[in-house]
Amino acid sequence: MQKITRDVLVEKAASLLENGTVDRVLGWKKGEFDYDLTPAVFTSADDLKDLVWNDFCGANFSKYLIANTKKSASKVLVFLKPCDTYSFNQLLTEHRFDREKVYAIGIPCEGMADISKIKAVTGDGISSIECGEKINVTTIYSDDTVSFDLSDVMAERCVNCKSKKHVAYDELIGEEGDVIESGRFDEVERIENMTADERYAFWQNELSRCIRCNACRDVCPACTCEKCVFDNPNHSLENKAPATSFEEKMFHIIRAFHVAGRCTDCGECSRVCPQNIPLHLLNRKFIKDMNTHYGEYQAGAEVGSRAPLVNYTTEDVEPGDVFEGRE
Amino acid sequence: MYRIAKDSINLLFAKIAEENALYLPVDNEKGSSEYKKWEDGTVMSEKLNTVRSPKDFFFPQVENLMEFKTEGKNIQLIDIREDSEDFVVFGVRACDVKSFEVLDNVFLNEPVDTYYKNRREHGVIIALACTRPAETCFCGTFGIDAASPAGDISAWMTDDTLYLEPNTEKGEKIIALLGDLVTECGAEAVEAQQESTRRIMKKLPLADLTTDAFGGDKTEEFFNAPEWATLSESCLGCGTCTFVCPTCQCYDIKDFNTGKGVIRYRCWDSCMYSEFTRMAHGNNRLSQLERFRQRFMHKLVYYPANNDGMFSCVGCGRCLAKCPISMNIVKVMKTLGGKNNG
Amino acid sequence: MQVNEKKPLIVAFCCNWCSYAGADLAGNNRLSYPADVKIIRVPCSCRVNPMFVLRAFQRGADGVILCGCHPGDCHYTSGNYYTRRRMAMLFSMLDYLGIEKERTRVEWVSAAEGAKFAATMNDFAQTVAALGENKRLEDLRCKR
Amino acid sequence: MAEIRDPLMPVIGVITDIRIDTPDIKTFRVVTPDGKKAFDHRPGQCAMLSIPGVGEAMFSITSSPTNTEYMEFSIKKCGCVTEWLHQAEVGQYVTVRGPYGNPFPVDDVFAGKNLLFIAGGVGLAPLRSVINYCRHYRDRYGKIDIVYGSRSKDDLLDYREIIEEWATDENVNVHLTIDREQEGWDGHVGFVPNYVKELGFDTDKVAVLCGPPIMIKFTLSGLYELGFEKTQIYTTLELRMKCGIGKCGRCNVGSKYVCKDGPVFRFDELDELPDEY
Repeated sequence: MQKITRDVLVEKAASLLENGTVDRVLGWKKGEFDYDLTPAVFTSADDLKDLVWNDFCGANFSKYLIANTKKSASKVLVFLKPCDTYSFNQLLTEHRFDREKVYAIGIPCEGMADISKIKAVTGDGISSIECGEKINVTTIYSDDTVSFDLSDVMAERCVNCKSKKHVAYDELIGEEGDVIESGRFDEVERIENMTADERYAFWQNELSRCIRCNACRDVCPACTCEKCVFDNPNHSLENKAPATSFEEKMFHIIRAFHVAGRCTDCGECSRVCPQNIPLHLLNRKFIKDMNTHYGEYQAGAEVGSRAPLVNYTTEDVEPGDVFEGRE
Repeated sequence: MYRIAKDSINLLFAKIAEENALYLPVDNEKGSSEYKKWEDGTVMSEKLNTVRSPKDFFFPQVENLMEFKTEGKNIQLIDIREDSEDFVVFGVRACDVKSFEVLDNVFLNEPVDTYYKNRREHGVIIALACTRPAETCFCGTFGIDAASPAGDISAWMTDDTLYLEPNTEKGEKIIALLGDLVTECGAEAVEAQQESTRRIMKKLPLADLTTDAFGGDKTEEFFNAPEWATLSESCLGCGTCTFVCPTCQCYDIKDFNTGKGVIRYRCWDSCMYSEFTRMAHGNNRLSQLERFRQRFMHKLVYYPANNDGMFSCVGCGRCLAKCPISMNIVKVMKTLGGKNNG
Repeated sequence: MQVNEKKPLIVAFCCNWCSYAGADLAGNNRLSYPADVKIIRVPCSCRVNPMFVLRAFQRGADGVILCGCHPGDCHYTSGNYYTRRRMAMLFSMLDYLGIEKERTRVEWVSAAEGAKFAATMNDFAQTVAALGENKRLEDLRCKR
Repeated sequence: MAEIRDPLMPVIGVITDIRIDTPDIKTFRVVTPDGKKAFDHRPGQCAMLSIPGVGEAMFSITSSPTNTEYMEFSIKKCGCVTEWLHQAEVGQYVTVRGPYGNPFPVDDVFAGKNLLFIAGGVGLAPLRSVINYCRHYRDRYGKIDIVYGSRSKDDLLDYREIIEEWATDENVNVHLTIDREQEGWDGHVGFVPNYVKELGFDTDKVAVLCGPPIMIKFTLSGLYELGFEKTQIYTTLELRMKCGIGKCGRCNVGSKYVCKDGPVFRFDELDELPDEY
């Protein structure tokens, strides 16, 4: 369960709205069911009745700050989970919004639940979900309540959480955590250790499901180009559909490359993918490679850091040598 | 009505596959299902529905229309249309069957889209009744009975038996093809299942949602509604809803230069995309609010205006399950139309 | 187009200042390298966007090689250092996706190294020929 | 299969003449390779022109339907396809499909009426086919007034035709104007909307408007001042189009598809559409 309660956030937001510090609050708004929360802007204490903080608050608000700081006359209140703070810093590094127009509150996060993992056990037809000590789920098909520990149904990206530490905030609610040894590269290594044929088959299978909805790109806090190269009709690369298996691959390779060194590994891309393609494994591959060859680097750990791909040393590894020790 | 024992269903599939390409929902390792071509050993999914709708069968995401060869100033046009294979789609749910009707109204209206028509003529739909609808289901809102799907053949699966009821000539043909595999029977078991499903449908969280507030004459009422601003506020502008939607039919026509010629193809497009309406001279829908509004106004107002009140939504619930920010037509209907009354 | 006994098609991106001049020198010295190496001159090896490499494969290349000035000798001071990082990452990613790592290469060739240019191309062409046709990054539409 | 023509399937056309009208507008004459007109059309209808590999775009057919030999398109250079066309030469093949959209109601509503055509810049292109149609069937219509304005005298489309043919016609009055004073121009100077008000037309007419949105907006209010009703005024719209047959969804405004239900609209019809065009 989450260590702080919704009421703490609402109280905080209400008082900041009340005293005029902020005029917009970014928060998760309750949906039709208990798990489909929508990122929303709250502008009054009355609105805040719909603000939710539970085990389904996955959405990262950092990217919304770009638009919202422009709309705000004073400041925007944003609640940031530890992983969100990295995106926040990265966007600041890229001068994407005005820090002065943000009031950032760091909130601890115990990881978020993945509804599909719950449904894999309970089946469809969920009628209620209560997030407390346990996650209690009822369905229209049974009178029994099924209880889960958060850890049993945790989203994949949270299982490999890299940090419980907030790297940016104006105010912190709850206790500060630490950067943790997450084993987040284990899966990357597993794929690396496959044979080339297996790797090809693996990715072919995954990427062939892509429907080119662009959700991964549009949710990504690193993808903030005003005009994406894949949307530019004057660019011969504009493609709206994965017409061939080549285009599936090209889109995802190039997207991962464009955010390489800037991706904070927040995992939003995989969370939103309607086809459950593990897109974070592409980003993590770049992160792992850059860590190995150019030294440990965590995008967004601090504002203003220089990403590996816009940097060099005269002693860098030769492109032909990155495969060393591999089949 | 005809019946076949459930454990003989593979014989039925094999028989159909003798003369048709047979497609049916199959589980993938990600825990969801997708339509795949049946071959010996393929196991049908038990999932409620596929992530991708079956609209692909008639209106595929990418479809080559024609080819051009150019030489100097000359252009040669090559018609690459071919007769579609005969195919059968098994296990289409009632909502998706209805979606074909929505698409028909677009593509089969004059001037007829021959690419679509060709596939439609060669495709046979075997619809499967639902027994365990999900919380995201609201087909009832659009007058669809999940327990009694349309299609060329309606099918019901009970614990041990598959029941088939042909509705069209195409359906009869399939039944004839099945021959001795199926036996005629009464409808008691089906009726019992239908009753149970309908009871469940009433218990669904969205069972009370109605379309009363919407229709072809509501442009003025809703177009300038202030609610669009809050509803569209966090929309990412991605195309997930459009692409998983069984009724969304917007498309783009593009040219691909292969180096040896030009392929003109069409692919799905989304009104949610920023350059959807962009012209050399400007763009008439510049903000996400306008694009978001267009999608829902089209489904709830414009489409009904052109199609005798039929809505361009079938309540399949895919957008509810897949939208990255969980914004969807149900939230739009409830916000604009009042809490219960969509 | 002849499909049978297809020779590998190789795209070589050569920087204007060193490697293109190196290719020139190879020609002047009558050093032979396969005719199926198609040279694309770029102002600097760092002009090569990862998309160039992918597009070359899409359009039918079986191997893509980048040639630039030796590290330290870049006409623009540091361009090839960036290339080195970018291509290292890109090639590693292609390998991760199961695309044969031998199909991509970076080689530093100076204007004086005509012999090295020819040798590199011969060796690369041989390596790629051994792999056969590029199947894993092909676009079927371009192959008909 | 092959015997039914798909509406998306174009026919091949060839450019037989290119007239340079203004610095950024050229008029292209298109016929089929065997020298025939590709298809018949009605005044105000459009066609899709394309260069494979470059793109396809919708243009109004500027030649009159009474011209049975060829079609003409006046095209302003402003995007990919148009730029490509502008550098094309005579003999270039293109593809063309159509005709699309509803024409102006020349045979019923317009019949027997006095007509007022108001155009700005390249906005004359779609009106040219109607004007020439009405000139051809001169006896079916009353008096024709044409108000046409442009940035400068060099930007006046079809200038030669206007001066030599239209202006010399009996019962046709041509009123030209340019935005700014210019050497060698002794005609009217000023924006179209003001000129229309100055000319002060009687309301016994049907008015047809086409031009940039800002011109339309002010000319409309000028016409209202003169006592015109919305039901007397027609215009033709332009939106992004791909299919031309009301299916691809791009030009959808309200329940209308501009390519199929338009591009010709009467202003009272436009009022019923959401303000998104």
